[in-house]
Amino acid sequence: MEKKNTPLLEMRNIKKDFFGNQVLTDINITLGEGEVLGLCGENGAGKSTLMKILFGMDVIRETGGYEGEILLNGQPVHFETPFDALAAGIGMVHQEFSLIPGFTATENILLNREPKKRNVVSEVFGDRLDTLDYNQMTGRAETAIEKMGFQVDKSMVINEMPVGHKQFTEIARELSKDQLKLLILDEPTAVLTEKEAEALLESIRSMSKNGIAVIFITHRLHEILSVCDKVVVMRDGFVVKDIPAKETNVSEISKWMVGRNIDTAASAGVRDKSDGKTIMSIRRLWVDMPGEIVRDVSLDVKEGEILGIGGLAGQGKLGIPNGIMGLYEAGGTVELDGKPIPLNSPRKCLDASLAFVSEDRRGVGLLLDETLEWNVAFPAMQVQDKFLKNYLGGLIKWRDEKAIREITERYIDELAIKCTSSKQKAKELSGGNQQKICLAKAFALEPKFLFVSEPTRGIDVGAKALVLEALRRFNRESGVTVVMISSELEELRQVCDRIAIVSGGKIAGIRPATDPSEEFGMLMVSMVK
Amino acid sequence: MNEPLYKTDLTLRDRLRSFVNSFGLPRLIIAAFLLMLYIAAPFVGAGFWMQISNTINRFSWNAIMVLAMVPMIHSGCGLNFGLPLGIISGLLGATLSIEFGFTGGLSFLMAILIATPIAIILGMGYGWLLNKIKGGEMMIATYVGFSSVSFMCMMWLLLPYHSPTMVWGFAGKGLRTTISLEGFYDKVLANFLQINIGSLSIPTGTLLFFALLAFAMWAFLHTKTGTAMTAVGSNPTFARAAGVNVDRMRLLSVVLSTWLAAIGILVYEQGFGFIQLYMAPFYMALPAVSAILIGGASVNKASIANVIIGTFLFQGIVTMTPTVMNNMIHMDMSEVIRVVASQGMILYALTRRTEASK
Amino acid sequence: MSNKTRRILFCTGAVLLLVLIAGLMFIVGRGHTVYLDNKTLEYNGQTYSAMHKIEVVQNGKTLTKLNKRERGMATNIGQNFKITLIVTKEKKGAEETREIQLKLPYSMDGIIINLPAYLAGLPQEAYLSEFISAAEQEPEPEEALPTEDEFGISTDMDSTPQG
Amino acid sequence: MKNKSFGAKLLSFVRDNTVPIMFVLICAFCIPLSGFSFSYLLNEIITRMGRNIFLILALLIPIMSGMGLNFGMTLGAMAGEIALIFVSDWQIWGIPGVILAMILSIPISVLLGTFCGKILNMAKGREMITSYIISFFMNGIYQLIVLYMMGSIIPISHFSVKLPRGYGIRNTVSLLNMRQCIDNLLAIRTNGVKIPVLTFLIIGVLCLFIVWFRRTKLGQDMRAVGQDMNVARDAGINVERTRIISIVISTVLAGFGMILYLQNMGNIATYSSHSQIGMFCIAALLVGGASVDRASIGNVFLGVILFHTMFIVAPKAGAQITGDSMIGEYFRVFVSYGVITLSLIMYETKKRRQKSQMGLQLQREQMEEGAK
Repeated sequence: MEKKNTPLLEMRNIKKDFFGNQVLTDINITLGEGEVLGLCGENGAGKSTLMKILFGMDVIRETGGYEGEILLNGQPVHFETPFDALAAGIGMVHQEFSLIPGFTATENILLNREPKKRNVVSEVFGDRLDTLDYNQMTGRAETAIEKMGFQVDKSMVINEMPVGHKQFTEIARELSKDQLKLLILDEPTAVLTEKEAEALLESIRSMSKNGIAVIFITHRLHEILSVCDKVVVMRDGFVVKDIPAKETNVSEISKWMVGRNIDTAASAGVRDKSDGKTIMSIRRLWVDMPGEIVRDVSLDVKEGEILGIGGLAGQGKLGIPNGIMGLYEAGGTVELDGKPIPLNSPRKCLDASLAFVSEDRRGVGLLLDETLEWNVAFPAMQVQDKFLKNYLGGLIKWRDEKAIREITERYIDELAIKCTSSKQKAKELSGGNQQKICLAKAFALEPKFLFVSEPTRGIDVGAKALVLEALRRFNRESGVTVVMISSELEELRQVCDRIAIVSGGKIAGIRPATDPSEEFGMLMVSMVK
Repeated sequence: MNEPLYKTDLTLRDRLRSFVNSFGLPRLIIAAFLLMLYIAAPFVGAGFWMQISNTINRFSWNAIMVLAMVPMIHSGCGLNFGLPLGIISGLLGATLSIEFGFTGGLSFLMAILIATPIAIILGMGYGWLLNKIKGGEMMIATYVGFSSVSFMCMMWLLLPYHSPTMVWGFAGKGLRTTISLEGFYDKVLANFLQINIGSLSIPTGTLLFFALLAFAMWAFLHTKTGTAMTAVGSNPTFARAAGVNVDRMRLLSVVLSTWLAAIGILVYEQGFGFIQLYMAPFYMALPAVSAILIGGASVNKASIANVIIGTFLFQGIVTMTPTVMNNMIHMDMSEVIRVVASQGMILYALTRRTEASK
Repeated sequence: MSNKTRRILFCTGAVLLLVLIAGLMFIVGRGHTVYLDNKTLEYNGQTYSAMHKIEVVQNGKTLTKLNKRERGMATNIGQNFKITLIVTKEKKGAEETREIQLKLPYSMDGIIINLPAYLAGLPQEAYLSEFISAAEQEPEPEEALPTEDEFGISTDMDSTPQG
Repeated sequence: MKNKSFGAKLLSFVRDNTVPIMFVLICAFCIPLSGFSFSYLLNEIITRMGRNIFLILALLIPIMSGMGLNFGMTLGAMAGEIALIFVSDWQIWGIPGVILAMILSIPISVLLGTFCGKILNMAKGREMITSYIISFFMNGIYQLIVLYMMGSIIPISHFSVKLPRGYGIRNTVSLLNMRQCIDNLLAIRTNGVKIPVLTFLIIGVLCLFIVWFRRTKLGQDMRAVGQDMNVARDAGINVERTRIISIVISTVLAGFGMILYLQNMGNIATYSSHSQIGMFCIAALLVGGASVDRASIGNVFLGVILFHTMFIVAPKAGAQITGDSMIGEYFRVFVSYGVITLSLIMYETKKRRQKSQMGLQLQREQMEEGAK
């Protein structure tokens, strides 16, 4: 079903930056009617930003729009809102479900597009008082479900559906739109069972036969190969490869995904501590962190090393530190220095000289409305009774403002934190400086063992280098064992001694940081769920 | 991501606007209104010093109940609409102290001593409940207050009180709706070191007592535990990640608030001269809530200064409006103004975005 | 767009209909208290003496029986006042049934109708006069305003309208 | 398996209907103690049903659109009262008076409802406490209008309505001339029980309206907004406007309900009639088994019957037990507040109970895997 003359969709020289941070550069994609395009790339490669541009999402407009041109059937288009995109025949199924929990599948499929019947009252008060035409609703839902080719009970309430069926309901909703010409599926198989995923691929094939083009984003590369006409691989905001699916294979794709043009060698200072003392041993850990579920992880951390944990988003790498530190419900056993650490109790972890810099800076890491002093000193004060003056034989533990200011100013100097004073509110700092405050907070605890989660997320290049350098120095000078979790493999390779890759909630493998990127790339997609 | 803003090149108008925004328009209106009342007072013949001493008096009665709002705001439990629960503990303390035959200043001390364990027990139950329903505190607090007041209405009738000063004369049982404190602790604090200059009279003792509690609260907020409590209110997840037991901090704040409410009502009674039972505590939370909000607090931030300013402004309006307005336009619109101002203030605070900024 | 104009048309139509009904109710629903006097009246030098007894019947129900110098009361919604009088002119005289129907002036709340004058067929200004309530003239002692507690919020739970 | 599921069913039935079952027990206990005759009780309950159901039905629509219990229905009650004050000032009597008052209340209700809806949109997530405070705030404005502006700025002249001082409305305004005019029309009286047929017909029409309304586009939108605002917004539904409309409808209905209520009572307590009406209606609805996010017409009827039975018998029963009639009075007030408290607590705990289920599932999965 390929028409060579005018492609359905053409994206030309798309560029996008977020506040000077270039995330997309010169993206060119063409897609014919009924074609299936597989889009893959690491997290942060720019896939979702590209799709957001195509779908006219508000964030794009709010952050200054984009450059370049989008042509639909040869006509240039510019979508201000998702509704414009919908009207032009583009549908999108997001990763998060967008369904009304108490409605039936039919009601959800036709949400806000219900067929209506006029009546006396609606003549006076407007068409919102038209009654719904339930017969026609059922009919249209049925047609859409048939078109999809996977049977979903149309009268079942979403709440009671298995997850996979919810996903299919979303797809049916897009299919019920008559004008639909292009469907974007953002990791639709992540929540499906194997059987359902197979059914989804089948229904993609049938859509394509009906002339609907599909952009299919997934980390399961074999799916791409089995269903797509062509594959587009993105990395760091560039399209690195645009190739017919028939001409490639899984290992090639994963290499393109992680490989860098200039393969930055792993840091010179990689140390082999494999015969060192095991400081932390994790056995059969499970963590219920929504979106980052960990299943049955066992891992040993050697004293004094920097261990990296990498992997694709949603595969569970973030769940490991959050579970051990007691922020999310977890089970299994964790031992530090041979002593077991009780799970689900942040206090016990901190008492055992563990510290954690959370990836959720604003939600978990900082007291945004309080001063830097409070932010830096608070955990150390609460856990180790530092920065306190004792009166009446320890009965009254008075805050020692002077000591707090001193320590804060020390870290402001050491980490080169840009601020007006140590009394400034944390919310007034920039992202990079906030991150440094989070580090300072952990350093002030003087831990034996430090978890750092996504330390460079959302901060600019200069700040990134400073933060990583601070971490490395902290490890080298104080001999503290560091476990660093990051989505950016190159960053891990720069700083870490060993890197563990998490995939599908499990450890897919541990390699020295000196191994080539492709090795890690294969591990990342190996057990994707 | 934004570098800190340096507000140097702003025009006067911008500055004014940002000042109004940070201070809150309703608050500004209320303060201006009160100022106007004070300016107008001498012209319409209402004695200025009389008004001032009235305001100070009422300030001294009410300030502790407003202070009771502080701990729960700090720990993120929101405005304590459940204040009546604490008030009930105070009322139980007061009536039991009289029932046991204490008189004079001792009865006040005993009332506090008896009310304390009751307030702690009720506060713990209340706090436990609020920990179960995080996020919906304010509405449930309101109704916990209402239910407890109406439950105590039955209890005042049923509990075996016998003191003839308190029970209905003809039935010999069941407490009266108002009980005079003459001979008990009527004005025990107010009369201590009272200053009288002309028509200005200052209840030094009561003010000192409030200052003592306010200082204790201020000091508490500077201790390790107080710091933890503030952090819990500011960002509970942060506090949890820093090893603070969030639920225990919240519980402690509720107990503190309940206890302060109990003490607050006792101080109120000693100034007012009567114990009011039955439905009297029903709406007592609302004036305290609006007072602290008028003073500049928000649903999750409050300081001792907010308490003092707020109580003063609120009580100023309460005492000034009837006399001044009456003299000015010959209409007693004071209730209306009071209701609109105080409820309007609460409404304003509720519609502000109050989650910790993200 | 025609859809929109159509809607506006229907909308104004509905509002007009409501206003119309309201106007109609305003006229139809106006209530009057009619005081019926059986009293002797002097008019233009002539005396119209009171009847011995008048029985007033409204909607088939006997409202009152008026002896000499007595006053009865009837209420009426709307301006069409229709009653039946059973008149006994003199003691032991014959009963005479008279249906009377008269227009009440819209602006009057209370209306006094002198029956002997009416029955004698006098003009309206003779038999009809406005009733001025005593209560309206002498101001009552100031009513207690809603009771307020110390804080300006009514706590009168006991006066809940449920009871 | 089957008999076990019956037991489980019974348990879940009891758990879902704690409040109504509790009330049935209270009533069953109090009715014999009160010593009221059956026909007296029946008559009272039917009267109160006619009086209250319309008002309570006004609460259903905001619940449907996820705004919780509309404590702001007081605003509608105020609108109804203001309309009735005008109607009595103009001396419009009987059924025309009721109809005129209803028409008159519509613009006032719409105005107040829009105000309330706008404020509630600014306070998403804490609609209930906000609507509760709005009712207090508007009570202040109401007093300002009724006590100071009516007669001085707003023309009010009739002596039976106006205070003798020249402005302001009397503490009670008599509605003697329209008292029970609707209830009495077509009424059926048997064995000392009066059934106000017309009132019930009106209520029936409203019930039909609500059922019909649920099947309209607007009703569907409201249900969608009520369940997930963000999804509804993504689907192109104007969430804010839908929420405002839902409050406006509720306010208008509350205004009508208040007029029906007052025509039954026969007088307006100008400054207090509305103040507790919201609380009693909400309590009655909750007693009928409704919750903050789910309520049906059936809940309304059951609630009115149970709640008012308790209300009627409690004082007498209380007096029987303790010898003090006030106990029963206080008891019913306590129960009203207690029921609302309990329902709010159950609603909030249910919201967070669903958590931590996932953790258990993971643990189970891992154990199963380990066993393999």
